Formats: sequence, structure tokens, C-alpha cells
Amino acid sequence: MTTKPRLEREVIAMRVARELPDGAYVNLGIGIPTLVSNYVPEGRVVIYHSESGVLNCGPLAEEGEEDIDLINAGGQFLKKAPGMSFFHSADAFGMIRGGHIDVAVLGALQVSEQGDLANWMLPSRGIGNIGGAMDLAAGAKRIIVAMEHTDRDGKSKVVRRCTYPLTGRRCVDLVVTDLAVLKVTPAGLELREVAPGWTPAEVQAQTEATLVIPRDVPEIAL
Amino acid sequence: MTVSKVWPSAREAVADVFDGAVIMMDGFGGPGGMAQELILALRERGVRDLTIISNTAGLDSVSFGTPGGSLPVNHGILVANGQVRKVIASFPVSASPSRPTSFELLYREGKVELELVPQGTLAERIRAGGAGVAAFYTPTGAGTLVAEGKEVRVLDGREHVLETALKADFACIRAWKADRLGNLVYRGSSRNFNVPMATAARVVIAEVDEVVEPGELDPEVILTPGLYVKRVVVRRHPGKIYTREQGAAS
Amino acid sequence: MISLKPVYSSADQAVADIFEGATIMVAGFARPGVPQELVKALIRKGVGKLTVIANAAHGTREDLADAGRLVAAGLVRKVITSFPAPTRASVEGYPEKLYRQGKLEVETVPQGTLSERIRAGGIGLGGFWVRTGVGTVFEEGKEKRLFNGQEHILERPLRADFALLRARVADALGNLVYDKAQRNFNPTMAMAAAVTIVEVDEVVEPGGLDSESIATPGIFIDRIVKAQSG
Amino acid sequence: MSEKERLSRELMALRLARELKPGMVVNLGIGMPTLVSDYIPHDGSLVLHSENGVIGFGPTPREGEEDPNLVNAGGGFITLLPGGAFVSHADAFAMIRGGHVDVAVLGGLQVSEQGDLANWLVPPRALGSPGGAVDLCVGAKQVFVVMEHTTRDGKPRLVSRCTYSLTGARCVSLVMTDLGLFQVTPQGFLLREIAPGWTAAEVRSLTEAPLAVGPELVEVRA
Repeated sequence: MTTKPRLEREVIAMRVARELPDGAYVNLGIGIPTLVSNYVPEGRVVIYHSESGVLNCGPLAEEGEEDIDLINAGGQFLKKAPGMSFFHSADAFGMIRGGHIDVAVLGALQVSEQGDLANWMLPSRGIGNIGGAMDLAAGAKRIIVAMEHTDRDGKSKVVRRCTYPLTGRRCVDLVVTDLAVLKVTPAGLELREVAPGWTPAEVQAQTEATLVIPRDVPEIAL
Repeated sequence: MTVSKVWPSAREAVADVFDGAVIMMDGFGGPGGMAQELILALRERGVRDLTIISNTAGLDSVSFGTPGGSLPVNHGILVANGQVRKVIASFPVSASPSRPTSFELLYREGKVELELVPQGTLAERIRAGGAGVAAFYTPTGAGTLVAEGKEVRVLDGREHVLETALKADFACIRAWKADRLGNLVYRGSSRNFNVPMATAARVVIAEVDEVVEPGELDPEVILTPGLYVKRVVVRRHPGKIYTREQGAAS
Repeated sequence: MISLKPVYSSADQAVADIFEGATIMVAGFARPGVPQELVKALIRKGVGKLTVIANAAHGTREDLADAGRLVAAGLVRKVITSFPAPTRASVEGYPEKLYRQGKLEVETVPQGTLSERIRAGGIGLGGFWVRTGVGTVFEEGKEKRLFNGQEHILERPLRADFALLRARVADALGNLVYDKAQRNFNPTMAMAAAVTIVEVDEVVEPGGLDSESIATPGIFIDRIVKAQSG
Repeated sequence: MSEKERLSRELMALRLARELKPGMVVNLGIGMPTLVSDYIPHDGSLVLHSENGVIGFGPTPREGEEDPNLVNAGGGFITLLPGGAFVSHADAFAMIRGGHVDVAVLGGLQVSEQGDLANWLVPPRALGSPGGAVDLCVGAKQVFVVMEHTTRDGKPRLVSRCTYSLTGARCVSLVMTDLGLFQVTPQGFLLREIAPGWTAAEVRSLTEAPLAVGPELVEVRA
């Protein structure tokens, strides 16, 4: 069962990209979330916000054209884009906490069935980076998590209760993994879509949390 | 009377930094917002037991925001040099556990203290320090480790955490240009923590590429009015960054 | 051209959905930065029972269509302001007249606390502790606490349904550049309302503004009105 | 006694201006305090701060050269000195509350011997305008008051306790009136300089609070 193909990181990003509405202000975390900007459907305008103090981040700079005063929150170099604006950290987070960011896409270590998010510290390391994730968890209007369904040891990252330190409580709305699309509902995690070739029962077998499984669960289509 | 806040060198501008001082420094992480000559001068001065308030606890094994993967000079060199007792930061370690920074190694040995703060809360606590706000309630961190030991109260139906203002003895900040009255303009994404930090320290020292005459900076773009700034230092290599290996590089 | 934000040629259209009982922030300090065309449009619309948040609300300058003129027009149920009365004490402003008649509620707020409360509303803070007003009537009914041995009072955020702003130029993404003292309450109120409407002298394409001089990023702006007068 | 000549508004402003030293950041209130700006150097050695967000302004412009978007907190036209800057109102008050303004010169209705100031609500008016004065009272490092020594009805404005609604408690350090210059000390008012032709006894008779007289009482000079 576990030998079945799972979705590539790019495909997870592609699926998340479909969730971004036209005209949305979006913050993308580091990792899979960063890939999302490559797959925004044609005709939609999405404005990216970076905690480094940039709004309307354009494409990444070419090699040799790096400007050390033009980076995103992941330390990547940006190209100057028309309509770009700059601001300091207090304002960058004012935008986040003040509810002005429509969607934040974050990576995660664990997501619970209540929508709790843990993504800043592996207890085994004993120290971690909070960075901007807690502010996003508290402030963004909608949180989408993009992550692998299980960790390197095959343990489910979709859990009943997070055992890792929380980033935010009851903040996640949608989880897109390499096996499924899960919606956080008052009744628990609802299985909305499965990876091609996977059955809901197979996804449940890879999931610690008990999923709410509707009668028809379509395959993830792109 | 001619006012000039321009000091002859980074070394002289940090000459009164004392053992045990609380220092705010650095922009976001990348060298664009980092007062690298002041950091080098602080290492040369050898002051100890410093408390550093910054986004990171030093990136001395990480090439964040640096072209060509080079390692930029940042306050990690002060940590590695044993000059730092405590760090208040949101990004204290490298992303990868296999590449621990000096700070992480010393932290494991119990030789440095850490106060971990969410990034937005850090910026707002610094802004509060400069703006005469003693404390504020934020939803950030409610229900997490960050809220432990702090007042938590429900306001407008939502849990909020009480966070208190941060102030410092010195702020070592980086801007693009100054005039000799201390007005500062920044470039691109390098405003980040520099702007709030410029308001929250007793002595604010700005490292800039260039100093111009009053009136030459566009008043609409001055983000740090000169009244906040005590000292201005011009970089010896404007437009360059300092890397660990070669000193000033492009 | 990417046009993320609707650009209206008429202020009347831009305020068409402002409803009775709405809470409205009106920017400006003295004359600079006052969204006069939007205020005039709102007076023409005649929608009432408004709660108005503005620096000044006395309405004694008839040549200035500021928040006070909304009060003078009888459209306001409550004002939250730092200047309910004109600076010359011998002149009675409209808020005082209506207040005496029991027709207007007035919340008088120290000016710095007013903009800090708006800022808190815009950036998602639940409240903050300041010394402003300690030992005065402005501490009445508020929680008090010692920080660093000094008394502070708890102030709560302000938010609104609409904010009316004035700037010099907008681009089609809603980024704003101001002219000198025009800035005042504008960047702060821009953050604190559900719908933010700005009137500007000029609208340009994205890229037509110097990124470094944008004091209000477009994320805060919902509608742009090209002003008919300067 | 009341026929004796009192200090002119100009002389009061001029005398108070001498208390403002190079390097200071100064906020001048509406009315008489604004006159002080006529007697200070406009060479950038002293920074004038205005609540509406103009930092580093200069004298009134020549007629015909007024800029409608360049006014002070009283709405009067000003000029910007080289090195001046514009900030938002919130940032202007962050400067005030944050302790970055050295001196505020305010008008007054009453000042008590403890240094309490009442200047925002004139009985029997129902409403008054505190403007920025309440913030300046707690935020400025020093508060100077300039006002007439007595009301139009001849009642003293230097009092034991303010009967008007306070703007700030224990905040005033210096008072300039048309009868002299008064320091607020832990022991109460100290008469430092006196209007020419007046005796300390005469000033005392127009002052409700006890009044100490300095050992070297001099006359206010232009």
C-alpha cells in the first residue's frame, strides 16, 4: 500500500494554488508553500506579501542580478516589480495580525483534527524558530497547510492532538498533503479529495486522526 | 550652529558600549539590513555579557540573503566570540539541525540564554518601547508555549497575550543614506527591524553608505527622522557586504 | 494594466453602499489630508445615525468638508474625536450644540491615544497600556495598572466599517503616496476599516510610483476616486 | 496695581525661547506657544515637532508661497527646513509618548503648585478639545506653560489645586506669565524673574498658591 505513488511536491503546490482567489493577498511559507506561486491559474492576480517587508513580490532575481536589499522572507533574491512597496517589520506584521492577509500557506510538522498547527519545533531538537508563523496563524484570514502526509519514519502528521509545541490553536482551514485534501470542520477532518489511485480507506490507514469520509471522495484533479 | 552627527569611525561610535549592555541590531537576516562595520567594531572592542535583541541569534553557518552562498558578517561572530549572554529573537537557530550555529551549540551547553519571541510580537514590542506603550495585548501565541507565564485575557471574544515593551541601551542599525542631522532613508526590503529599533534605544548608531547635506534626502522617504539618531557612521566600503572569509566583498 | 482596485470617477458612486448606522473614519488634520469630495458625497447621500471617528469634529469651518460637516449636517449619532470643540473657546461647535440637546454622543479622546487606538484596530491588537491621561478625566472608567512603577491605563482598539482617505497619487494597485502633512491620520485609518476609500489627485499605472515613497501599501485600499478638485 | 504694564505676548515668547537650547526637539502648542517660534533660530539646531507629522519645520512662509499641504498642528502655514521629514500622526505621537520630545510649550488655564496643568476644558463649556496636550504632558521630557497670569476676571491662574479638568498631573516644570517666569519646584512655585516695575508682593497678591522668591530675582528683559 505504501508503495503506491504519492503526489510530488510540485503537485501539492499546484493543488494549493487553485485555492487562491483572484486579487488575494497571500503569504507563502518556506518549503512546499514557496512553490505555490509557480502554479497560480492563468488570469488570476495574486499579490504576495513577505515578512521581509515587501508587498507585490515578483519573480526571483536571476543569478548575477541579486540585490541584497531585495529579499523575501526565505532569503531569496527578488526582482523589482511594478507596484512593489516596502515597509518595516512592525508594519509587515501589522498587516498580518490585522487580518489583511487573505491566505497564508504554511508547512507543518503536525496538524490536528481541530485545526491546531505545530510547525516550529521538533521536541528532539529542544530549540526552534518561531519566525512569522505564529503571527500568521493568529492573523491570516485563512491558513492552508501544505505538507507530506507522513514523516520520514512513516508516522502520520495528521494527528488527533498535536504532540509537538503548537504554533496556533484551531487556525488551519485546509490541509493539502501528498495523499489527500482535508478540510477542517466542526465535526473533524473531512476527506475532500484523495491522491490518484488511493482509496479513502488507504488514506485513513496512513492517518492518526479519524477522518470524516463522505460517500464520494473524488481524486485530486488539476 | 552646524549640527553633525557623523562620527569618524565605527570603532569610535561604539567606544562607550559597556559590558552587560542591551543592544538591538540587524535587519531581518540578510546583510542588506545589517550594521556589519559596527558588529566588527564591537567584536574588536571585546565587550561581554551583552544582551542582543534581534530577529536572529546570528547566522554563522547560514548564507541567508547572500549572493553566491557566502557567509555574511553578522552578530553570530559576537556569539561565537563569547561576548553574548542572552539573545531575544524569533529565529535563534538555523533551519537545519545538522548545521547548528554557535548560538545553538552554546545554548545546549547552557552558556547563553534565549527569550524566544514570535517575529511580529518582537517587532511590535520594539515599536512599543520606542512609542511609550508599556504593553499590549496580541492574539499571537495564545494557546502556545509563548503564552506561558504571561497574562492571557479574552478581548472581543478572542484570547490575547500581554506582551511588554522592549528597550535597549544601544541600537546598531543599517540604513542606505543619512544626512548629517541623522535623517535616514532605507533601500528595498532592508527597512525591517531597523526602523522600529531606531526609536527604542537610548543611543542609536546608524551605519550608512553615504552622508549627504540636509535637504538632499526626499522628506517623503525619510523613515527615521534624525531626532531618533545619535551617531552616524559611513561604511568604508559602501555598497559592499562584509563576508566572513574575505572582509568586504561585493 | 493590472487594475486590482476599482477606480471611480464619482465620489457618489464610491460611497453608495455606506449604510445608516455605519462607523466611519474620516482622515485629515486641519485641511491637509481631508477627503473633502467623499465627505460632500456622503452629505449629499444623507445617510444618518453614523458613528464618526476623526481628529476634529467641530464643523465650524464651512469652507472645509471635514468630519465636522457631517455632524453639522445632522447625520451623526456619535463622534469619537480629539477636537469636538474649536480651539477658540468662545465659539461653540456643532457637537456641543447637539450634545446639549441630547442628540449626539461625544467620546473625547487625547489625540495620540486616538491614533494609537486606530492603529491597534488596524494591526490586530486587543488593547495597550499607556500613561496618557493618568490623573485626568480621561482615565475614568478605564482599567489602571503599574508598569515599571508608573501608572498606566488600558486603551482599546478602534475599527470602522469605512475609512475615507485623501492622498496625492494612487496606482491601480491602491498604493498611495501623500504630499507632506497630508499624511497625518491617513496611513493609520487605512488599516483599520473593513472598506477603505481614497480620493486622489492622480491615478497612475503600477510602477508609476517610487516604491520607497509609498506610505500606504495597496493591501489596505479598496476603492479609489479620482478627485475633481485639488 | 492692575494698571501697571504687564509683559507683552511677544516678550513672553521671546523670554521662553531662551529656555530652548540647541539640539532640543520642541513641540509648540496652539496660540501663544506658536509665537515662540518667531524667537528661535531656524538653522536646524533645534527641531520643531508638530503633531500632524511635520518634523523639522521652519518659519511662516512669505505671502503667496503657502503650501496647502504644509501646515502645523494649529493649521497655520509653515515651511520645511532642509532635513525636515514627514511622518504619520501615529508616528508623531510615538515620538511624543516615547520620550523623544524634549520640551512641549503649552498654553494653560491653570497650573497648580504641584505642576498639574489644566488647559483643555473651559467651564462652563460642555465640551473641550484635549488635542495632543494630554500626550505631551506625559511624554515630553519637560512641559513649559505660557499664559496670562490672571483670567479676564482677574482670578489667579497659578493655584494651589486646579479646579478645572486636568490635562496632566505633575508635569509642568516652568511657567511664563505676563508677570514673570516661575519654576515649579518640589516646594511649589519659585519666582525666578519678574515683570519690570512689579514687586514680588504684588505678584504674590495675584497668585493663589504660595510663592517663593529666588535669592537673585531679576527682571524679565528683552
